[in-house]
Amino acid sequence: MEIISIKKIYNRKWTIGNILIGSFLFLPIGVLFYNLFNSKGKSFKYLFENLLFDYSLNTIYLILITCLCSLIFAILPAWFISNYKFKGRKIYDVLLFLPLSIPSYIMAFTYSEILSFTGPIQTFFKNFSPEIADFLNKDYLQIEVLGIILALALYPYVYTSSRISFSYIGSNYINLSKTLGLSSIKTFYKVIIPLSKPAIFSGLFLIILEVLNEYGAVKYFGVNTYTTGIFRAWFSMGETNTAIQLACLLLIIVFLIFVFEKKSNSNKGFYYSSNSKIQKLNMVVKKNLPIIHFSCLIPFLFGFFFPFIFILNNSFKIISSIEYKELIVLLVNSLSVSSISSLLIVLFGIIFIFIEKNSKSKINVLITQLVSLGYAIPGAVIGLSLILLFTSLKKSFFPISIIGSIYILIYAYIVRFLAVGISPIRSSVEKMPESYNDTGKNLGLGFYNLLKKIHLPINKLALISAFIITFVDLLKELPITLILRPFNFDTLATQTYQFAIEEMLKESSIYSLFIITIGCVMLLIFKAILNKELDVS
Amino acid sequence: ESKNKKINEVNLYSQRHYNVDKKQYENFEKITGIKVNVVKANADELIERLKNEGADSPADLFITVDAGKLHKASQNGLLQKINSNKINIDNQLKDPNGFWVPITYRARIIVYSNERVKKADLSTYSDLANEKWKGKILVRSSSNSYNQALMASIIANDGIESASKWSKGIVENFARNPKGNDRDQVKAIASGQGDIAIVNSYYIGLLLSSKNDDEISAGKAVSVFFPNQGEDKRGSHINVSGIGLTKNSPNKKNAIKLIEYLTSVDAQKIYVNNSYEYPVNTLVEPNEIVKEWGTFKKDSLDLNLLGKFRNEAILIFDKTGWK
Amino acid sequence: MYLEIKNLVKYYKKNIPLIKKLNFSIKKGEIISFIGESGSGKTTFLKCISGLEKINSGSIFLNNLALNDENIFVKPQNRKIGFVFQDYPLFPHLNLKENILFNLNKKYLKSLEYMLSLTGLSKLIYRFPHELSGGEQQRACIARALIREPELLLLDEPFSNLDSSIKNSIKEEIHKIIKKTGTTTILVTHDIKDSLNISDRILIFKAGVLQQYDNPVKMYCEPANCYCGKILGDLNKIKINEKNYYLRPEKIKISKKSPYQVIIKKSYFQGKEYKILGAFNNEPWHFFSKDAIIKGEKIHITFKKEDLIFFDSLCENFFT
Amino acid sequence: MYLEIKNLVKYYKKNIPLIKKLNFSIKKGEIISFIGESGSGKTTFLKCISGLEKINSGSIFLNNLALNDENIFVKPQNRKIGFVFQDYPLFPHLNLKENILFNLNKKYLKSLEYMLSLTGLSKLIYRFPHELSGGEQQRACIARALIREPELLLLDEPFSNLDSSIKNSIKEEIHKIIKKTGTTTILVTHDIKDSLNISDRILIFKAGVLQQYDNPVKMYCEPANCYCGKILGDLNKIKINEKNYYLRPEKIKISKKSPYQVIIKKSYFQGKEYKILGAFNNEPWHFFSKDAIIKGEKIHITFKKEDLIFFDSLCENFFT
Ligand SMILES: Nc1ncnc2c1ncn2[C@@H]1O[C@H](COP(=O)(O)OP(=O)(O)OP(=O)(O)O)[C@@H](O)[C@H]1O
Ligand SMILES: Nc1ncnc2c1ncn2[C@@H]1O[C@H](COP(=O)(O)OP(=O)(O)OP(=O)(O)O)[C@@H](O)[C@H]1O
Ligand SMILES: [Mg+2]
Ligand SMILES: [Mg+2]
Repeated sequence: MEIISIKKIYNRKWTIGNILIGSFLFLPIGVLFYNLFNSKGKSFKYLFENLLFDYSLNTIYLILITCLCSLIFAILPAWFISNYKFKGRKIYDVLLFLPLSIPSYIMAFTYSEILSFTGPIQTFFKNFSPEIADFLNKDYLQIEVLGIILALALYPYVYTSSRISFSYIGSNYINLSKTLGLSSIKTFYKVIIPLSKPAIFSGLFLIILEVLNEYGAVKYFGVNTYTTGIFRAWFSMGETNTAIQLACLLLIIVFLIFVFEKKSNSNKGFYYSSNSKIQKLNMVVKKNLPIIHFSCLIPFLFGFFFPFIFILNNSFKIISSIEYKELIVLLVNSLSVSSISSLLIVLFGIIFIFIEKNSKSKINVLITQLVSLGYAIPGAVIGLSLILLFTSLKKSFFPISIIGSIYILIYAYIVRFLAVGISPIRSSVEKMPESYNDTGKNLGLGFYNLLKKIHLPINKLALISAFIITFVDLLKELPITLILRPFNFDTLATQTYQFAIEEMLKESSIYSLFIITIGCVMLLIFKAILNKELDVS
Repeated sequence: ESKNKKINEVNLYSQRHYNVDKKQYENFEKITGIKVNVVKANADELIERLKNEGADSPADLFITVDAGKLHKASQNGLLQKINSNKINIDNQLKDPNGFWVPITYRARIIVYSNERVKKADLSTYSDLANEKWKGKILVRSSSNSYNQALMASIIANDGIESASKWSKGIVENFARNPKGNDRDQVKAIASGQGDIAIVNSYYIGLLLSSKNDDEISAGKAVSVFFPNQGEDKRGSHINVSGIGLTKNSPNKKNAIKLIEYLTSVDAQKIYVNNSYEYPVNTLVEPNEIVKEWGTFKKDSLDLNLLGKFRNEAILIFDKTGWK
Repeated sequence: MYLEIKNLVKYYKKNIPLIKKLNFSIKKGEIISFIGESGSGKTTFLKCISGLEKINSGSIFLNNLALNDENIFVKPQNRKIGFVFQDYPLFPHLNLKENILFNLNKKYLKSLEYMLSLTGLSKLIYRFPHELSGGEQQRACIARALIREPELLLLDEPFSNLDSSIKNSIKEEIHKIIKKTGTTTILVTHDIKDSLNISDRILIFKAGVLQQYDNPVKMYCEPANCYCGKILGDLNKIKINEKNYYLRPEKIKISKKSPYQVIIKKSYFQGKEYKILGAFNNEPWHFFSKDAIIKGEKIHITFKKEDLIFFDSLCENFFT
Repeated sequence: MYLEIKNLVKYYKKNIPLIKKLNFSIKKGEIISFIGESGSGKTTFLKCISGLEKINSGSIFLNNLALNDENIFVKPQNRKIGFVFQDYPLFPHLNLKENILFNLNKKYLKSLEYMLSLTGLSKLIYRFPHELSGGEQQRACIARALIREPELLLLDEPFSNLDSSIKNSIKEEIHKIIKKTGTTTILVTHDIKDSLNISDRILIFKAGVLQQYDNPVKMYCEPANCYCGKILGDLNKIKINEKNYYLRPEKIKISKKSPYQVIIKKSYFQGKEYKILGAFNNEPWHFFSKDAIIKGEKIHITFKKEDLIFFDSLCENFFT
């Protein structure tokens, strides 16, 4: 009997390891909940009664606008590019991806500048046609405008997911609907859209989280969202506990939405992807070409090209006053922190997914889900919870300098962005047949070799994708860095933001330009990988 | 701690992140050889961090752009009194309790459209609640600390009730919902969306010294008005950027040296000419652009009260619908 | 004629015609099997008939109305043709009933009950596709096609994705359903055994050309060329007077003595009998025997002259 | 005995045993077919033997060494067992040669050439899996297993994913390869026709219990129970003296006159002959005829008493 019990522990060593790492990463979230039950925020009731309803309505309205516009910007081009053969198709496919490299707050500041009374558009018309200038002279700091701008920055999430889904659905279902008497348009909304719903939602979900986490742009536009409420409680009223309570409430709501959506999909068992091959492209009828180009160009031009040109132009204007030494320091800071954190995230991702896949215990699935929750928490709140965590631990465990050290910053990054890195790894591993594992074992591989010789090489592309996606996200990261960074530590993002928030858009432009350029390069690599995967499978 | 002493340095938690600050620190290092380390973040985040770090905090100095936050820090026991006789500043601006030292100050002023508003119609902050300004007033949102400080000063001077009334009046006179920053309010006047804005003084200086012609013309489209100037009035609302010495400062000597430097004539000149704020050192004159607006009477309120009445200010904002 | 295909030509890449001048016709109520190798263009042909692909030349008439010729192209949604596809039977987001009623004209609603009982699906109507077995999904597809009372039913390899254990019963059932409704049907397959029992006529298609189009028995006994003959069953080759003749295995009898000697290579047990592989003049020969025969043994066989099949030189392989 | 399975019990959920007390053994060099329905636990059984699953009780001996019993569990990587999986997984990031040599002990390297020529893959060694056909992938998996000279080879439905057109030739080839290397093999399938020709012995598995384990001929002629009998071919039921007897179709002869009369339901053309479906005392009966018989006709048949198969009451269905 003794032998068996030792064996049992031995057999569970992976699960036990997983629980340890999982709880390490879950700690900050745990701290939040601990404080939630451990305290009473005085202002919670006040906020709840006076502002929260208003803030929530604003939030929902903003999310709705952003999602709706994202859908418009993303779905049509994704559909055309997945299904039709036309000149420029491949280039569009790449270009439509690029807005992801522009941080949403930069997009918002840039557009408010472009549209403002002193911006290039109105100035132009003031000289040439005062009537048009008068017509354009409007207050653009509106929630609707903000929604559109955020959509321009975020629509690529939906574009990617629906693009993949559309090309997997294939012509099969389309042919089927035709023979059942459906016209093309009817086919689109009665068959294609319902079938792509899970994929589209997964993209929308990311957008929702980003909007919830948005602070800079929202504040500038005078739109009070739920996150504003959290910050109001925390900063203006000085009620940390209330802030935590609000954050937890948000977390729970997000989690419920997520679970609900997952459930409703699993009931219907969407299995088309395994069932059909990549479809062949259709030729385009000439008269439809303008529509296709229009729908592909608009999101790219407004989501990337115009802001990019504006920022580029600003950079040229201040090119003489750039301090290159400082720029290099910022560059090194940004690149090193982002790449180290992304590497660690990928590493943790591999561990979680590999153990989840190889152990039969359901605990491991739960762990992965719990540590993925971090993405739903606003970055500043994660920063706060880490400060709480380490100040209460430090006396017994850590040296003083641990807070405000690069380690904590990276730790916080990992906690928040793990979910971003895990999801491409998971989807790749899930596509892998069960029998690879069994074959490996049968051919004499142990646990480590299984990972090294089979899982890692086969999922190589997914690992690179995971790295790139988190890297680009981290490059743009702001709130966590602001709160937790060490002395004299600036990144491209913080520097951009500091100037932008002080209404010095020009001075900020060179830093945003670097963020965008690096992001673009990475995204181009990512796109190349994605296309490769689409073609092979 | 011993390690910190070996290296000749001073650690700052600062809310200020202008280029001019960097210049100051570099100068300071050149003069004294003391290295200045900075963490820049929101004042409340920094206070949170100081609170949690407690005795182990590496920070020596805490810099904010709002006296209210300095008050909050000292209320939380995070600051210690500053003793130095080398600090030469305007007495009216000093912290009565001696916990912090101002390094610049500015007024929250009224700007008005040259075309549509007559200067003679303007008088006080309270007057802005008058019906005659219906649909004409521009101001940023209530989550901004400048507005919170202004409201706190009104509460401190006139009491909660009249502050509420005032707020309600202002809200009814809004030209649009509060949004954007101070510069945007000026631009909105230039573009005709409203006639009067409440802004910080130095933003006008920044606009007028801009490299963008349109910003300059926006700045020129408005004039500056200092409210509450009459004999019987209390003066325009001002606020300071200030610096506090942390309770457990590990490099106290260096920290005091930095405070002394920042209030010195040389440093004050740099502030004045780069950020268009008013100097706290009586020996220094404001920048030319700022000087043109003339001198004005400052509200003599104890600036710590701005922190004390902050929560009340927020409640009034919420109640009266100032978003 | 009910369905008429005239000079149908179809290619995806110019100069590489997949279907070269196809001509044939179907009578009302007939079940036709369309047999060809993988990649020979069977699915393409069905797509042409249903309008999912345009033909390059020729014409298609259904019930004396042109569906597609030089000037006319009737859109797929306007042709009354039911199409059951190879590998993607049902919409995953709809349950069985919703799938069957998908975009259905109200006038057909009344026959839902009958269709469900015919296909034996009455009890499953609220299940989603992933909760149905392969055969049930298959039947649902057929119900969905038949409820629209199509003038023509196209079945594209309806059995290829089925487990062999349920394949037979499904085959039976589908045949029964089609016969009961009297629907004119084209069944595409690459497996002749699937279609031998079911179809009224079989069309063998190879290299873009119709090879033979006849009823199963005629086809087995009088194949148009060697290719058709071999598709329907083993053929043993024998040279007589410098000419190649062919013989079906079941026509060969084992006898005590005869001029023909075979060396046994292997006996395959097949339940009711053994299938024997032997070598006759170095040609592999198949025939049947009640008992196993030991490897290496030499035995004598006989056959009747009239059972020999002869192809003239044009028919030694297949038509091109 | 080479492989011995004793009292093997395996369940995933407690109280629902998938395999209940399985006992059987294999001699060295034998090829065994393991036949069972889908979901009956065939793959699970192979996983137990190879060590990918632990057994819940009982024991497995290979070559007189215990692989798994109450105290011992030899890890899969330490058993010398080759396993070819259902969906023949070649690693997509390795080419064919690298796949075969994957994690291979150097001492086996010398037989690479032989293995490649045996499986006919010599020319394809630098291709990647997606550049290989299904059959080639299948053979590569077998080569990968055989080159390690396994003491036991497990084949999990190696033919189920193959196109029926190439299935037969693959089946032949694999049989040849296994026989040539003399490898002891368990072949899992749910299709008895696949295994009738290939295997030395057949094991029929149903409801967690071994139903019959014997050579193919014995099995066909003397099935242990009705279930086994029906799996191997049609059985016609006849009641004599209140007892149920069964009869294989090929034992039935059509005659001019006899006490037994059948009403014809349908004739299926099968090439060499017709399979006739008739009704005898309301039981569906199958038998063969050279010619088609018209539906509704009444004909007489005879059979020999000694061909009747009788199951006692325990064997009327299957063992549980
Ligand atoms: N849309 C298309 N564009 C170009 N080539 C095509 C297209 N559709 C099919 N083909 C090619 O035409 C040939 C015939 O395809 P088709 O699907 O008609 O064959 P099939 O006889 O149905 O084969 P299977 O038995 O495998 O289903 C194939 O070589 C295929 O690659
Ligand atoms: N790891 C597992 N955990 C729980 N149940 C399992 C597991 N693996 C298989 N099963 C279940 O055990 C049963 C037998 O599965 P198994 O794969 O052994 O069947 P099989 O006979 O190989 O079927 P098939 O012919 O479809 O391959 C199935 O009901 C299956 O769902
Ligand atoms: Mg096909
Ligand atoms: Mg199996």
